[in-house]
Amino acid sequence: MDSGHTSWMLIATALVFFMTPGLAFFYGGLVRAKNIINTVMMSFMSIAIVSIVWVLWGYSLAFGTGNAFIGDFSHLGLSGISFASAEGDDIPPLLFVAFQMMFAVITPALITGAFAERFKFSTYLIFLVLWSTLVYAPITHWVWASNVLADGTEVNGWLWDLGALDFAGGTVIHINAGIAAVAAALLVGKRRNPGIQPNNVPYVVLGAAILWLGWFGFNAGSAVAANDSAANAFLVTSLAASTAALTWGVISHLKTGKMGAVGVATGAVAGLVAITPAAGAVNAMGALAIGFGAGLICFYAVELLHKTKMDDALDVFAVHGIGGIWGAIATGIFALEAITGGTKGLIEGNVAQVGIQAVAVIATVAYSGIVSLIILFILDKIPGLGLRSSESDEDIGLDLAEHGEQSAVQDGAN
Amino acid sequence: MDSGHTSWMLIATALVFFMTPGLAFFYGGLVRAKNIINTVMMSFMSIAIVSIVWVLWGYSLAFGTGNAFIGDFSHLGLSGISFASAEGDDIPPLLFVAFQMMFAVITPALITGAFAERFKFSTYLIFLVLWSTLVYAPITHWVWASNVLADGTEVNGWLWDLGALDFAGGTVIHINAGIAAVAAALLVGKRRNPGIQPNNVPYVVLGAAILWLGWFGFNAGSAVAANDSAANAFLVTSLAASTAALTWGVISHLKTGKMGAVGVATGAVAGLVAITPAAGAVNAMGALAIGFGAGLICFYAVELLHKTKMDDALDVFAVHGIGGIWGAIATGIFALEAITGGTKGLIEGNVAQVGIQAVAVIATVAYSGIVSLIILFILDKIPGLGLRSSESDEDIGLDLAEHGEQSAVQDGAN
Amino acid sequence: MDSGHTSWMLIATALVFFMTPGLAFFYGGLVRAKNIINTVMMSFMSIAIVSIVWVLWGYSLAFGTGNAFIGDFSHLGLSGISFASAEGDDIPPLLFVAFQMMFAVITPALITGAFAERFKFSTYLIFLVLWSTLVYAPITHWVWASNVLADGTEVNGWLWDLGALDFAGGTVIHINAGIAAVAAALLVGKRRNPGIQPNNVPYVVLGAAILWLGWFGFNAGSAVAANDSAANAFLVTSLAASTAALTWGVISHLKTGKMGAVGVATGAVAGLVAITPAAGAVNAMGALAIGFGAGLICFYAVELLHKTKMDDALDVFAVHGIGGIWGAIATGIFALEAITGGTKGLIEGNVAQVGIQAVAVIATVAYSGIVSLIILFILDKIPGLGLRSSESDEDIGLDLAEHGEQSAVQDGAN
Amino acid sequence: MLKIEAIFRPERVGAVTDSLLAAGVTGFHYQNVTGQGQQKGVEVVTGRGGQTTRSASSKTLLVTVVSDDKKDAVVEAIVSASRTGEIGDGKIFVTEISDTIRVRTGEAGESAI
Amino acid sequence: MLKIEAIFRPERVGAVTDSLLAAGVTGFHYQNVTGQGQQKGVEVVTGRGGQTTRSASSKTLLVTVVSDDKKDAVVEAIVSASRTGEIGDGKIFVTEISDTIRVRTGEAGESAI
Amino acid sequence: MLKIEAIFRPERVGAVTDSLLAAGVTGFHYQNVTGQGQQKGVEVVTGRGGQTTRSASSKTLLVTVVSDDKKDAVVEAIVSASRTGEIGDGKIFVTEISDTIRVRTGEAGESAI
Ligand SMILES: Nc1ncnc2c1ncn2[C@@H]1O[C@H](COP(=O)(O)OP(=O)(O)O)[C@@H](O)[C@H]1O
Ligand SMILES: Nc1ncnc2c1ncn2[C@@H]1O[C@H](COP(=O)(O)OP(=O)(O)O)[C@@H](O)[C@H]1O
Ligand SMILES: Nc1ncnc2c1ncn2[C@@H]1O[C@H](COP(=O)(O)OP(=O)(O)O)[C@@H](O)[C@H]1O
Repeated sequence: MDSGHTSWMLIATALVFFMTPGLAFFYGGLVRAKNIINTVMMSFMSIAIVSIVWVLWGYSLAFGTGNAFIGDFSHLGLSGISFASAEGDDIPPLLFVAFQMMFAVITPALITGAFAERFKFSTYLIFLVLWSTLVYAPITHWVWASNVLADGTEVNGWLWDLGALDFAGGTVIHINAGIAAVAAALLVGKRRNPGIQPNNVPYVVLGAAILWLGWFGFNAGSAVAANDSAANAFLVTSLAASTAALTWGVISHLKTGKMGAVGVATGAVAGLVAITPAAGAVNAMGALAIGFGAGLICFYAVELLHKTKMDDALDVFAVHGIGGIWGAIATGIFALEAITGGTKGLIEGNVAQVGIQAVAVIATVAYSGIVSLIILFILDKIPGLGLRSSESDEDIGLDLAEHGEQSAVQDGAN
Repeated sequence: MDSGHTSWMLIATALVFFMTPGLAFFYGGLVRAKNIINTVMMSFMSIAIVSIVWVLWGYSLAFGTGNAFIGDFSHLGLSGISFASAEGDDIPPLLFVAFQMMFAVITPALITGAFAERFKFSTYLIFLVLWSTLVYAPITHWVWASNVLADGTEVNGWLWDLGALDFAGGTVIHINAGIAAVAAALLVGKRRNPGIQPNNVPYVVLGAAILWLGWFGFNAGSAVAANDSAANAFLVTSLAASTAALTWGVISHLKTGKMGAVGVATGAVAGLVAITPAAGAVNAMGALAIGFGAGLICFYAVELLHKTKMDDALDVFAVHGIGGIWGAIATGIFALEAITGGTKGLIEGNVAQVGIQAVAVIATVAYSGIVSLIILFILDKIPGLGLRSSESDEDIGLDLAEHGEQSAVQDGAN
Repeated sequence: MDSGHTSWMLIATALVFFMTPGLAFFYGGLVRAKNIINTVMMSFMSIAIVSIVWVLWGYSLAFGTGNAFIGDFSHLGLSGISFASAEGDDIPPLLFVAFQMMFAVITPALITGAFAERFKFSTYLIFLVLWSTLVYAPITHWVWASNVLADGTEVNGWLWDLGALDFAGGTVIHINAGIAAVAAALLVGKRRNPGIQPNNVPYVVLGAAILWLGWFGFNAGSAVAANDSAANAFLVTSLAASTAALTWGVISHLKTGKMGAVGVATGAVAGLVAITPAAGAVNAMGALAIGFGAGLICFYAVELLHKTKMDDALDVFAVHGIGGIWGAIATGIFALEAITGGTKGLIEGNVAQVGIQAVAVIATVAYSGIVSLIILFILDKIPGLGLRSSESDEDIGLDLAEHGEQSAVQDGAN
Repeated sequence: MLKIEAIFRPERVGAVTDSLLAAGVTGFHYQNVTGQGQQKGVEVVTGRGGQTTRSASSKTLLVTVVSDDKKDAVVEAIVSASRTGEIGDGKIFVTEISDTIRVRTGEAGESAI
Repeated sequence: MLKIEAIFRPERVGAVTDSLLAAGVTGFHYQNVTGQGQQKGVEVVTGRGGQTTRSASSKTLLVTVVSDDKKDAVVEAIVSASRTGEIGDGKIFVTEISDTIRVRTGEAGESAI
Repeated sequence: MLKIEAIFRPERVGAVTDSLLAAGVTGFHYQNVTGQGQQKGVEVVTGRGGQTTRSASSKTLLVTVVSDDKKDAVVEAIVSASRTGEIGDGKIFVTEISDTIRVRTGEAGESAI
């Protein structure tokens, strides 16, 4: 065990933890004031529930040996994960469990933006358990699982074997959540009476800032060490976010004469999403390109998707889905051998890498899209559950209806 | 000096620092809008005042050699604490001073929840000085002081010698603050006209999230190194918080059909409190048990205590006192030899450990309860001080009355 | 590369990043509610724009060899900055770029407090580019650039050669921003109708707390290693902030009978500013002295400056300028050889150091004041730009006028 | 000239204002208030898990000044847009007002409405 | 029918509404406003340590519409619950209103109150 | 006794209250409301970059009760302090009120104003 690497991974894990409350504020500021607690609670309960799922069986399914498609039950309840580091471990095994736990937590929380302001809360809690188990764990296994058997055989996830570059989870987290968001938005249907204005812009900015901060742990932490790769990941992460934020701001200024904070914050998140798979593969100039692409593409994706009948309330698909796909492909384009430690991208002449990246995208979209649809479809049919809040709950607001609380007391004895 | 351990303790100290502003928002969101600044300031001024007390004499009283009950004045003004690390130090000595300073800061801030909305601010500032000196420093000494004299004799705090397990301060911080809260609530009396609704639920959640984040520094930092024990502490901390939050949420959903965010956030804090002494002693399964117990026990403790005549405004005793006691006992139950590095708990057959834990609890409750009562009683009698705000200050709200400020400007030229 | 130092610098960089959103809330809470988004966006856009400037040419101008006054274009687009650490590097070179990037980002953001509530946003975005290039980069070079040519000659910034002590950027960041604030306040003119009350006191406290947290990265990170000096810097940073906060609070209590949260938070910031150059030079007792001085001096500086005709809306000059000057001089007074590793201060008999510090102050004030004035004067004259918002934009509030958003939706369908 | 004050559920404000404009109303203003009537308030959970009933709910109060002849049309516009048939739908109060002045021009009386 | 508008200290709102219900009032609504009268405002500290007087304070404005015969009882209920005897206690204004409509049922007049 | 209700731009509230005090008004209260008139609202950007027009703007509603003879002076005070000449300046509505009670003393009628 190396104390420096361990130190970095401890705090990186804490930073990734903090992203979920950050998301709670980012999303919470965007909805109407009568639904802010509900929106915040969706993220918060993902921490509570998915963590437990993760240690009971999620980690085992995701990182247990199993086969190329899914892990196994060898680490149920973290059995077999040693408290003490083995000779040669960079970090304690339990720290890797914790780091990955925070990824498992935030992914379903991202989806909640799609069905904000109208989803039944109790059904959501069950959805968390099912989706983490049936969608998140397998896809994580595909991309990141790598185990060596006693006889020396390697058993890796199939996307790992294919050579797909996904440094910090562009497919596993963002494309995955983005496409599940589509499934959810379609099945739950449009809001009765959506508002156009976010209830609290400072919360949106606060949330975006916390997400950005946490993303340093997310991306630079994905080096699983305090090393050159972590330093590069740190720098490119911030640059892509800056460039995407600026791009979004400038486009909206050109179109409307105004530069909204919500747009700029959303642009920053789009940049962070796009750099996620690329953070271990590109340099600063690549990051500027990826950030610029993310700002541009996601801006127009939002516009286009608003013209469809789908009510993806907080633009999860446009930002995380499309942004994630752009990032995955762009990783194939801008990857540099010196940084990936072996794999070249298109700009260094390796056309094939773009194809490999596309396979990873398509596989994730297909699997996550279909299984998410099935899960939600079944939850909708189960008597006593169902996806959609009652009309009156939706009108009154889910804060009062589901949580018996109001985000702020207005008048009188205050 | 090991750069990895030092790196971790630097950031762990920063995280523990951040808990006090987190607490300010957690508490600030719970009171009525006319008292939010006052509530926030109580935490903030604890940073300002207790830090100074700590370097002037607090550290010396707590960690100076002295005897089994109290330190001495050998490190007044940090004299004798070397800037340069000695051979064999894991971390610089001043870093340990800073880390412990942040613990000293948050402990009295926790108490303020009990007397929120009606305590005289100037008296509070003096209370901070007295309480840190007369209650916090001695109990810290009991549990954590361990010095070796020139002749090789060890002089330890008596609870350390007894073998009480308190990894990160369950007795020193939480039981201590919890019982002082009872003393304070009793002496200051009930609020004239308490409200039932928190003024700002998102602040409560933000505060809880910051507390949770900071608790990683608190608990995993209590390993005073970036090692296996820190990693385990990190993981179990998060799990206990998750489990307690979920437990609280489910109970309140079963009782009322609603799952309030304030309840869930309070549950998370209860879980964090309970795991504090245990973080260096139990594994993930132990953490689930402790978190479940914390959610259940503290939920009903709140209910029960609301039926008494004591107005512990923000349930400090129920959450920190009862939660801390549960944690201390549960540490005795679930401690694993492999994790503590020697001490077994009840589940490994060591019944005695539960008894030792109980002694630590009783000693803390008795000492802190009595000395806190005496301090507050005297402050109440000193002319010009007194514990209670005037009736009109309480009615108008302490923000305007004590601080000349309003948390938000309402109407007109904004 | 040392994993421990790298670990610390990764998180220190993240902490300094977080200061700018912290500043956004600190400033955002102080203005009127109709300008909060604009104020927040000024900080946020500094992250977006200055980061890009930094990697494209700012870093090269600041840290490229060049001469004693300015760097060169050898590292445009970070060319020549190796991904891989060289033998003997404590941390990866790109991590130093990132750490310094965060300093470059926050400095112009600090200035925005001076011209809050009335500055044209598009002009501001251009100002960011010019000011970082023409003012920030050169002064950074003076103080911190130190390069060794192939032939062994050292080429250092002239203030470095002079022996000025500026551990974490008292001159480069605070005096620099403080004096530019004067230039800006004078040229943009007074607000039409300034309010007296901050729109959101909790935001001010939240912002101050985040700044304080981030300042641990700022000051202790300026050791560029996890070592004794970082530990000392950490401790003295917190102590100076505490002391200044308390001093400010006590003075205002003595004067008005009330202890406002905004005052205490401002005091904390003043203390943080003053300790910045001294963090690698003084011990805990020095920090108490510096903090006390900062609280006292900045309190009266605010009072005095409010009597002038200059409308430095959020007291940037009084806090960062005057506070920074006090810190620079105080560093010369309280520096201890054991801590600086060679340089003595006045209290150890080295009178000359105070003079050297004064030279650094004067040079910064002169250069930044004049060049900032010129930049702003030119921007004011360029058709289509100009510094000042239209009267009607100022009346309506810049949130709606410049950003098309309102910080919170008031009535109706919420 | 009549001042028509209507209290209704906040989520209806968009429907009510659309309906008012359709009915030819030229101006109005609204704000959120806290109200109590036969609907005895809403269920809230207390901070820490218990349950209680808060004896008042959020309502929107809209005010529009119209000429006397528009009274019925305006009342009908509001009622049709805000009625749910459940307790808590709200009330409309009508008051005579004696004068109206338009700030911008200073004109007074009916034409200033 | 009378509209009774009362301005009082915000901390009295609970007492006033209890007192109104006891006096048989069937509905009311209230909101926070900023008011100024003989009480010339409250002392505030300026952001940075100085002191100034803000020329207005927070008050609660409560409105209830009642039948004419209840006027005295209602005024008495409000006064008794909100009086402290200090400057700043507030005012009650009474206005005649010409009609009331209950949204839920459409009924008008006294019975709709 | 007259109740004068004025709606104007929020940034004018300081000017209006100064002007009212100069005109001898003894008390008033105000609050922010959302209003719509000829000024058809304000341009806002939608959350994510597009643009739309929100059909209402923030206004301040100020209420002061005065004796009948002060009507013109008060109206003039308000108009002069809040007029910009642009659409959206606001309206003043005047209503007769039948009684005023001072909570602190219980006195009623003109002297309670
Ligand atoms: N007499 C009244 N005076 C003022 N406001 C009233 C009065 N009666 C009802 N209200 C307002 O109307 C709202 C709805 O009234 P409520 O009696 O609950 O519904 P409904 O009219 O459908 O029976 C209340 O919340 C309150 O704000
Ligand atoms: N003429 C008035 N018109 C409208 N509101 C008034 C009037 N006079 C007083 N008020 C309101 O009543 C509140 C209390 O009035 P004030 O004169 O301070 O107290 P008191 O009635 O006890 O002398 C004021 O803050 C204001 O909101
Ligand atoms: N008939 C009305 N009833 C109530 N409020 C009105 C009425 N007409 C206008 N208002 C209020 O006055 C404000 C200004 O009115 P507007 O027509 O935009 O300006 P102007 O009076 O300058 O033409 C509106 O935003 C609205 O709040």
